[in-house]
Amino acid sequence: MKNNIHKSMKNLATLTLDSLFLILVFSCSRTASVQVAGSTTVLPVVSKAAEQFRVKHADVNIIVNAGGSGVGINQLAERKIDLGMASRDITQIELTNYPEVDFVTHTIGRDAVVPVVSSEVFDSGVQALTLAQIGKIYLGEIRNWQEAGGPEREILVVDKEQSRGTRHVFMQVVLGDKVAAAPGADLVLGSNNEEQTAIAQSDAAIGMLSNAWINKDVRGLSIIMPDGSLVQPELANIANGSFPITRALLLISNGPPRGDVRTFIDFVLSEEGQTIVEEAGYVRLK
Amino acid sequence: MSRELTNRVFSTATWFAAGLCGLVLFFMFAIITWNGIRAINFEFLFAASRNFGAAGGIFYQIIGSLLLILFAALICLPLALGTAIFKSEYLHNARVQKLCAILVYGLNGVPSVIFGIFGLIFFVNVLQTGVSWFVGSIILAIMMLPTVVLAAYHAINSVPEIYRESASALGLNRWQVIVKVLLPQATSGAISGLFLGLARAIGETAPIMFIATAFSGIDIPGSFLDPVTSLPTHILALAQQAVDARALENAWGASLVLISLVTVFSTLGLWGRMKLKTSSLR
Amino acid sequence: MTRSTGLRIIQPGALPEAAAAVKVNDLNVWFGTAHILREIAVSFQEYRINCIVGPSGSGKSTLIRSINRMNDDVAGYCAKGTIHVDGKDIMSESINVAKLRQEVGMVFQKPCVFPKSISENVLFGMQDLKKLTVQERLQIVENNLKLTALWREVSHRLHDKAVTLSLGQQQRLCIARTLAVKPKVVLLDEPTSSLDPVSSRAVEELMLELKKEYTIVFVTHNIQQAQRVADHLVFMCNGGVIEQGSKQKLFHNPEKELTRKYLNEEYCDC
Amino acid sequence: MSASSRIGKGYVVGSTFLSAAMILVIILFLLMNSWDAIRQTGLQLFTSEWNPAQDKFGILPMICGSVAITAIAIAIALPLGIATAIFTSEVLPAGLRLYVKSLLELLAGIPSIIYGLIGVVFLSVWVEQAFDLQSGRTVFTGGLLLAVMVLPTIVTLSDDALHHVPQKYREAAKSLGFYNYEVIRNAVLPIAKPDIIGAALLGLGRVLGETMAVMLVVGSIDRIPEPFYNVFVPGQTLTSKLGREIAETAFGSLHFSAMIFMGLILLVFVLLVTTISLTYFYNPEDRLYE
Repeated sequence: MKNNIHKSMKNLATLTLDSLFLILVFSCSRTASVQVAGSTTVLPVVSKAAEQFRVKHADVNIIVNAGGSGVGINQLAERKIDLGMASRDITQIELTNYPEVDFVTHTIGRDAVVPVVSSEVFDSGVQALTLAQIGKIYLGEIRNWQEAGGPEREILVVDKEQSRGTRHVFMQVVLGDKVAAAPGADLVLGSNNEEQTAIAQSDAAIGMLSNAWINKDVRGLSIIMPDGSLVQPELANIANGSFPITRALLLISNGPPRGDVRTFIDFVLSEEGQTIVEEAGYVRLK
Repeated sequence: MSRELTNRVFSTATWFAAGLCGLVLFFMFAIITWNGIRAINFEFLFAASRNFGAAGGIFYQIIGSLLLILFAALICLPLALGTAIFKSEYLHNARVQKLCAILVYGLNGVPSVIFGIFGLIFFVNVLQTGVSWFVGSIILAIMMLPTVVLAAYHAINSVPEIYRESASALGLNRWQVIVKVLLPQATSGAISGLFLGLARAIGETAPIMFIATAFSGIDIPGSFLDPVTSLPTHILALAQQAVDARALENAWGASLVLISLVTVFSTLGLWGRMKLKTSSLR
Repeated sequence: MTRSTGLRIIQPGALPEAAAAVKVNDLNVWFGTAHILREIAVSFQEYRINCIVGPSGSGKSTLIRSINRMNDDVAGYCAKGTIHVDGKDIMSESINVAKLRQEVGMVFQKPCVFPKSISENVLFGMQDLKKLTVQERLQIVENNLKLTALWREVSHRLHDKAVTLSLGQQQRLCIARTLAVKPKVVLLDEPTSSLDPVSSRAVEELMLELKKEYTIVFVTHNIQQAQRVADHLVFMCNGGVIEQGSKQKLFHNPEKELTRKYLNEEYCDC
Repeated sequence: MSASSRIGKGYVVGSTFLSAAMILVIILFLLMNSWDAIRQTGLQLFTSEWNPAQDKFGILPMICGSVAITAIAIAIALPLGIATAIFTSEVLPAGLRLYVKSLLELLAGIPSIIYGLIGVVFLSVWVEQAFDLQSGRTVFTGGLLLAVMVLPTIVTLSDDALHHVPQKYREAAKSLGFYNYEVIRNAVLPIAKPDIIGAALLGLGRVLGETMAVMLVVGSIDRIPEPFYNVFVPGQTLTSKLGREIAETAFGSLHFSAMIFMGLILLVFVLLVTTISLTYFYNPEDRLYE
């Protein structure tokens, strides 16, 4: 019994030493790494780009994390990461919070934030709204689809976490303030996927989603412009700038990018990288 | 008659409650197994995650999770053994003992998200470690400390006084008695507690999501200061961020793998505990 | 029915045979594969102290626990045969076990008081307590405590926790609790074995008093005790009844050699 | 004293000190980092409007949400759990009990993120359909999910509590002519009561502190429901707010400080509950797990 325990303790000790040794070995042959974090809208692009990038540059690790645009900007400013992902511009508050940081933005693609509704709403006739109507929905002034030409059903208003880039862009256009409060909101969700799931599960929801997340359960609305014309959420309209709620997808570095960071940004901007942007459902740079 | 009826009703109620409980819990397992088993194959277990979690597997997530808890165990074990020995061999003041118990077991009740926040403040922000798997291990070690201390303490307490006395009578000093007589017993107890602690630690998301893990781009960490990928955070990321339906399928697969790991550890722990109980009865 | 005088002296009573209150016929009991009771046929007489003696492991406890079906919930229990209490076969499926146990009360080897006050313990088994006034309840407590000769000792502290009593007092409290339910038969399973001699004597005297109103079945392995209190004696060994009859018969001219040896506390194979 | 003895004593004293100090260090750090919010925002922290952009940090909606969810979870899990524990301890044959117990302990170990996944994919949809709601992400859904989650813990602990009641009490009660339910109600439950309360409090602490599962199903809107007892609307808990927002806030900002203050409030709640259960009701020396 005692012998056994001694043996097992010895084994444990050996195991410890072995693993420590293993770590040391790894530390010696340490690969360079670029840490990226931020917007979930940009995440799929960067994550896939990082995978393909490693095929060519096996010695560089691109470590990708999500969190939202706010996280990307804050963590970059606190020097926890090398590259931030953002789907909105840097706010004035962020700029004044970090006066010593030199934010350099790199546009890697364009995207539209589309007001989306559950397919049930779309099918029953609500296929286009004015920006004013959407604003009223988020302010809680329109509470039933009937008031927007739809079925007699209460609207489930899906909002996003305040620091999300999608929300900044959307609120800027719809309510004129990036961080506008939305007293009409019923749910506050985070990532695009979470919101997509919630809208698909409901039969009366409205939300804001990046163009890439629109599918048969979650339908994008057309915008009725002040002149009465209808703009559909299509890639062409986003590319030529006629869709009103668009934004740039950004990578942000602290100062001009150097070394591996530079190589990676160049890769995303290359033909290969831009193909990934397009495959992810966004609009490539010309 | 009405007493008899009440008895009947009561008995039916307990059956019903137990049945409902069993059904719910069975359903949980069924959902996870049914959804998970479809994703699992050789490639899933032994390939890296690709295409934003929609393709490939979860090999490095498994490795990352195991790495996290391996080092958590290595940090936790000596600390827990020392605490348990001090508690049973040196600490005789009842009031101090109670205070010590409240402090250590109070740790057991601390919500896991608080550990994450503490790690975020202390390590990531104050010590400027950045997001690092080793910090995650330290936090998980703190989290499971009470479980392991308690197990080791029990094991030491089950050593009959006569062993201690006869060892002392042979001229061994106090520390030698501890090393020769108590430590072996305490270690086996602590290890069974350790497995139970690990079973909990491996499934935790909140303590490590801010401080120790990344979504992708890392296979085996190059140093103590790198992040890792882990199973629970991978499941969270897939559930929250993935566009592809296949990614959700992979999230179920990862869940099944995670539960299997949890089951392995808790079975080892329960088995060890039972063995210890019977051996101390003898 | 003859009565002794008010003097409470322990006197070998020479009571005539009485009607059988409990009749066991052809009883076999198994626990799993172990055959614990074999072909038991005994009868216990009304208003007498029926004493079961025998070495430990002879099946005494199993036998009396069968009379109020306390074994029912023991894992692996299986029984065949009949037991009649007051003419009813209590082994039958249709019997209401809870009601049976109200008629056949039981006191265990170790006193078991509930973590409540003394008076609450006495009233613990009462079913229709809610219908009674406080006065009536107190009356019941008093009556039963007097019956068990506890009243004088505890009347001033009825609301104290029962665990503060001595073990002997606790055991008498348990008996009072059993009597409060008004059973016809009282089963006592070695009630004095965990008590000191003085408390044991008190319980013995109590039994002598109780047999005026109750049928008592009393298990003991203390032969002197049996000699002091028993009217009717059953000697068991190895799961079977070796001999039964009046105390005089078994102590003075037993039929079986084994009985003689055991009751004279000589070495025997039991 | 030999050198090994000295080193040895130093080691055990050191590790005990470290283990015991850990919780104090955690509290200290939370306090230090929430100090800004306490000083600058003061009692405004206990209002109901949360808007970091305007420096409004009212955490009342989160506290209400946490309380509501905990109440729902315990209201469902406790009766069900105790009834099930009565079944496993008093009805189930002893041989089977061990297997059931082991299974329950395994179930208690299912990671919360998996509960979250099930909550999003199945439970919230069912709640939405069953109660004909706008959205299935509600306070009620969170409570229900947590009830399921904490059920194994409550069952095993209550089962232990019942099982520790010595057999003699059951026999004594039975011999007085009690029916099974009367035996349990009058004899077993009163004796097991302190331990069962301990189990409930431990479960309560668990529910209060649970993050991942709640975060995914609760709806995460910082608003006190109207009327406040309406649980079929989305809400927010302290933990879900922390899980969603802590990483987004800049270290050192007032926003961060207010978030940490929420963590502190949560910790104080939970510690209060666990300390009460440890000190007065539940003897932790009896169990190794949970």
